[in-house]
Amino acid sequence: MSLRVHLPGLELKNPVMPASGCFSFGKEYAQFYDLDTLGAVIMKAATKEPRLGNKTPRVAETSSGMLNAIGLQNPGVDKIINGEMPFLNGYALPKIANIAGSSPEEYTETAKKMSPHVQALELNISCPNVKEGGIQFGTDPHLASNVVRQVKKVSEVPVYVKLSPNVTDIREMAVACEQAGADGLSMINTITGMQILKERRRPLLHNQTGGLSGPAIKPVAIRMIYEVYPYVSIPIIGMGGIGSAEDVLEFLLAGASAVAVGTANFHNPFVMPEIIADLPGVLRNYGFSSVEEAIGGAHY
Amino acid sequence: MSLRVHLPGLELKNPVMPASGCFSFGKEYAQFYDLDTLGAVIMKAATKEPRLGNKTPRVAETSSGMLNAIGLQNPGVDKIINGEMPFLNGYALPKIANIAGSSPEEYTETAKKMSPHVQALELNISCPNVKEGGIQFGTDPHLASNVVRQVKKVSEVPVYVKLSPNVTDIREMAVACEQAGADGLSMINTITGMQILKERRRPLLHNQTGGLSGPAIKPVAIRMIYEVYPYVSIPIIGMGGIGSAEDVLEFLLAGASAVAVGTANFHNPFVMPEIIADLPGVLRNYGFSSVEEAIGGAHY
Amino acid sequence: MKVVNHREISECTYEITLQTDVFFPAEPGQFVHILVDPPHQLRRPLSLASSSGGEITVVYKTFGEGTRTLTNKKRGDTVNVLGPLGNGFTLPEQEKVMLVGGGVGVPPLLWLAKELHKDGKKVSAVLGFKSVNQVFYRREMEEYAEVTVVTDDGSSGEKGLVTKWLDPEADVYYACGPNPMLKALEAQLAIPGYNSMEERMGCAIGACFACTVETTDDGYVNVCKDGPVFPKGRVKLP
Amino acid sequence: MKVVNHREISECTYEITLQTDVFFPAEPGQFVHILVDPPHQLRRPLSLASSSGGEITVVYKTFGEGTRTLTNKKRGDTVNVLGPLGNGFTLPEQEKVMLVGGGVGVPPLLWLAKELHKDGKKVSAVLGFKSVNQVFYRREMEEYAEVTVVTDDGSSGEKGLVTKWLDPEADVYYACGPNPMLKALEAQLAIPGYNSMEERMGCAIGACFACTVETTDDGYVNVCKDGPVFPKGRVKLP
Ligand SMILES: Cc1cc2nc3c(=O)[nH]c(=O)nc-3n(C[C@H](O)[C@H](O)[C@H](O)COP(=O)(O)OP(=O)(O)OC[C@H]3O[C@@H](n4cnc5c(N)ncnc54)[C@H](O)[C@@H]3O)c2cc1C
Ligand SMILES: Cc1cc2nc3c(=O)[nH]c(=O)nc-3n(C[C@H](O)[C@H](O)[C@H](O)COP(=O)(O)OP(=O)(O)OC[C@H]3O[C@@H](n4cnc5c(N)ncnc54)[C@H](O)[C@@H]3O)c2cc1C
Ligand SMILES: Cc1cc2nc3c(=O)[nH]c(=O)nc-3n(C[C@H](O)[C@H](O)[C@H](O)COP(=O)(O)O)c2cc1C
Ligand SMILES: Cc1cc2nc3c(=O)[nH]c(=O)nc-3n(C[C@H](O)[C@H](O)[C@H](O)COP(=O)(O)O)c2cc1C
Ligand code: FES
Ligand code: FES
Repeated sequence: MSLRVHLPGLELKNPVMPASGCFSFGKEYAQFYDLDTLGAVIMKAATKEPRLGNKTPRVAETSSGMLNAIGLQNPGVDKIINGEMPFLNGYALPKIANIAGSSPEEYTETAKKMSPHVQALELNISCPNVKEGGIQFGTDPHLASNVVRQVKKVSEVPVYVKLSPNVTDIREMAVACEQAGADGLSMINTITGMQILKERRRPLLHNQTGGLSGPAIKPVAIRMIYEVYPYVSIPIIGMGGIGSAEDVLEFLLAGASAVAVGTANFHNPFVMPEIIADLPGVLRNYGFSSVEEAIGGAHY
Repeated sequence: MSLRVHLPGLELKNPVMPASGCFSFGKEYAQFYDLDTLGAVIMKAATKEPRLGNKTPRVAETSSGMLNAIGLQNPGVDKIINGEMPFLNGYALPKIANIAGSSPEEYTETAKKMSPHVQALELNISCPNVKEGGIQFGTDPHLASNVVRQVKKVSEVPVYVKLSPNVTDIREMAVACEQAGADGLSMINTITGMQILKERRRPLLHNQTGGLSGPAIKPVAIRMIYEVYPYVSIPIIGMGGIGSAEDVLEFLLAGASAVAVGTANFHNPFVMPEIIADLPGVLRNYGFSSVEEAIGGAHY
Repeated sequence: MKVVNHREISECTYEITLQTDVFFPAEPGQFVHILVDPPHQLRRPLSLASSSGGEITVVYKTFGEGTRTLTNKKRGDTVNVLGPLGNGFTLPEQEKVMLVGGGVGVPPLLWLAKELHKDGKKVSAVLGFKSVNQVFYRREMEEYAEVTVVTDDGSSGEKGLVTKWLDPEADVYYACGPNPMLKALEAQLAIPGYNSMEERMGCAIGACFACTVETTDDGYVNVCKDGPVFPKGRVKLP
Repeated sequence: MKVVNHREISECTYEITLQTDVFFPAEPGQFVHILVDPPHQLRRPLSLASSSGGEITVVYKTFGEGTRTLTNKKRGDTVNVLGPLGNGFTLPEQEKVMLVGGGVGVPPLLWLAKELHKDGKKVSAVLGFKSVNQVFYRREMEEYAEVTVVTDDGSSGEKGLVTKWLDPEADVYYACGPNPMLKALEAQLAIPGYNSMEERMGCAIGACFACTVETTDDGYVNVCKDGPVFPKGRVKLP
């Protein structure tokens, strides 16, 4: 049973990787298992300058999901390269850098510095939790095209664009990114949501709104990937509520070539190695003999 | 403890009503309790001509939610008025007709016939489950304005517009509807989602996509209502995942003046009378002395 | 309702008996809508295998996650049950009655067999299962009917599909099982019959239109309210 | 981990003892991250009230839905536990130690008291509760410390806030309770001290940055990994 997947810049021995922001830079989960079990790692968002992020509370729980408004807290691209990446460099697995910014220039500065150190970039144009630096690029096809084009100019590695589900027409966004030169798509980032603290009569999160993730959003992720798949020829990394090898297969069938797991790591820190171990059996049960065979399988 | 709410066309003794499509025309739930317990009833969508709806499977289950693609099955406005409404007319409670169509003319025809028989119309411009007749109006502010304006011309009763959450900017849609003359808003309809049947390698629902409802979408509903509330002066009927009196209070605080309960009825057919019975206690626990006092409470 | 008994009666097939706290006037062919633990939002429709003396029994197969969750219920736990729902089997005028059940389609027919036996009818039952590990209720059925067990692989009773081992003498039939079986029976048998159907449900009381099926003459009806039992020929089997 | 014991020890406050299936090297001040049943997605951080002989004990208050769900666990059921997590209390050089606990802040201090007592320290403990119905672990604490119980309404022990009944002799303190209490102590006491903090968590291992708190000198740190215990003055109490 082959779990291998070949994507631009990425030779994955299996299609499972942590979703950006849910795995920091790997050190913590390395206490639980050998990171080389994973197909790749997507690192926490990096910005040009350090960011403190939002005030707490930063997370809330919802039915089968959670809201987060971390707000891109990170030590800045330089410290990430010098302080955080040396640990990851001790592993053989491919590294993907998630980069964010408030302006195309910030994106390109960060991309320029980061790209020599990783196998691919994931352009985060979909963070709903910061005033500047993210979602405005992810909800307007023109702004998105522009930032993709500029980053492509400076990046030494393939560029995946992480799309926001908070749009009327996800297909339009995907096609705009492909035409601007994206090598792949990541889908989906979180859906903007809110919880109200009844005791205090105000939004629970300090940032008011947060991004909804977890099993609650899986049907939305599957729908969007299924919608986009026939319209693009670049591969899709799927995410949103994945917690089992059966979920992974559902994403592959919808059109994802690989997947990322976020919220489920908090539920069960061993979830990714467990999924990877279960995947061959699940594929076999449903009549597949490799991961690649299942990709887009629901479209034929 | 007063549960009363005064809305355009509707004198509600309490703010709880069934969401359209989850309660048919009331007969079935009348076996479980006296419908006059409810604040009002929102009827199943009516269209000008009878509609058969989609093929089955029409529903699927998701984590803390469900997908439906009923597809507006209904016997048409005439049969509804003559065949279904006489039963409801035996009750004193206010009636709201949910109307849908494939063209502004279909909406106005249905509205014209329906409005003399009800206290308010709910314009369904957000059904994601039919090829024509719904969501295209709900995702484009110009189309929405136009249909609202035309229906307002013919309706004898106030018109509430039911918004789709499948948009980039819900505020823009809400404001467009208000400017076109809407007397109120209903938020939210379902979020488009999909489930894939791994055994068959294709979408489970015959319609492929369906609308996601239930507790899974509550944070999205709360966020959208909270976003819209400061920008409109017309009242909002809130819905999306409500299953308890605590949920109702959360919607009121976000900015809803009344609420509708959909999916939770399938979970527990007695849910609405239970919520209504619990509501005074919950309001009291959080320091409120009436429903009206709580409306928009999270904004101050 | 309180769990009185819960046991695996064949591979992945469980029999659960619940104490009805209230008057529960049910008849064979009706079903209940059972709540499973969160995050499951929808109930699960399951046919009644019996209802008497303040107890109901349901037999279910662990098909997906909801039914798997249900297996965790232990004696003394409570299960939230909505029902009885739907129509029951219309009892026959005819004398020679054949019951055809596939897998978990058998339990409601066992209850029906008991009623028919009481009425003095001559009952035959053709019960189809995948293989010997899945067979259940054979002995129970033999108390009321002439039983033929059929397995796909012949590991118990006859080999093949139930449609190969029907009772040529019968003058009416009652079938409960997968749609392809119901369809094959309709095509093959000239006698009148009744089908008990399955469809995914929301409300199970006729209010949401999740479970529609097309009739041959009168548009759509709901399996939950107008069925689950339909006279042969009334609906287009999907 | 298997539930060995589970009981209500005061109003809405439960003590649960679990059998650790594996080696579980913990110290006072550390916490565990406990999984509650679906639809709850996040675990619940709860301080260890003790860990010894292959068993751990946690005391929790039913605050919201997750902890209410936890109360359903019966002896013999299993609970999924992640831990031990975070740092523990740094043991003092000083001789006269004061423990200040509010409500469910008391349990980790009981364990700490035991260790301090073993080390021959002179321990005083000021334990604050809402009212007499909420008091717990008074007797247990008296084995290791000079105890002052304080209730908001004076229905047990002294009346008022813990800050009114502090031990003037102490030369170091350890506090665990709501942030306003920690803040008041910092303002009032000139002696060094340690605060055990609470913040909403995602991963509880330092990977998600949900639980950040601002230090007075060095940007943000994570309560889960760099805490939950911080020396007085290290972080800006929210
Ligand atoms: C009137 C009626 C009577 C039934 N009686 C029995 C019985 O006595 N014993 C038995 O084992 N099964 C019976 N079934 C089928 C049973 O309802 C399904 O096997 C069960 O709902 C599957 O739930 P799950 O959690 O295992 O599967 P999941 O795949 O997790 O279920 C997901 C959703 O799909 C629905 N669903 C999946 N398969 C079916 C199906 N075949 N029919 C209806 N809904 C389905 C579920 O109810 C749920 O809403 C009956 C169905 C109907 C409609
Ligand atoms: C390090 C640490 C140790 C703790 N030790 C204890 C203890 O020993 N006993 C005890 O009763 N409580 C303790 N708490 C607080 C306890 O975690 C919360 O009361 C509990 O998580 C609330 O969950 P819930 O399901 O009742 O509330 P819900 O409102 O349903 O919880 C929703 C979400 O908010 C989080 N949350 C709510 N309140 C808090 C809080 N005060 N702190 C952290 N997260 C919160 C929950 O974990 C969950 O993610 C501790 C908290 C921390 C951070
Ligand atoms: C705590 C948290 C932090 C996140 N941070 C980032 C981030 O820095 N960059 C990013 O692109 N996505 C971020 N995300 C989104 C996830 O990468 C992922 O797209 C989303 O959570 C859906 O997947 P899931 O349901 O498996 O969590 C974050 C999500 C969570 C829950
Ligand atoms: C089975 C089903 C049928 C529905 N039919 C309609 C409809 O006919 N018209 C409409 O405006 N909304 C319809 N809806 C949407 C609901 O009215 C409601 O907006 C949505 O389900 C969110 O509320 P909930 O989470 O409480 O179900 C339907 C929802 C469901 C689940
Ligand atoms: S399940 Fe709702 S109408 Fe049948
Ligand atoms: S909870 Fe994730 S960093 Fe502390």
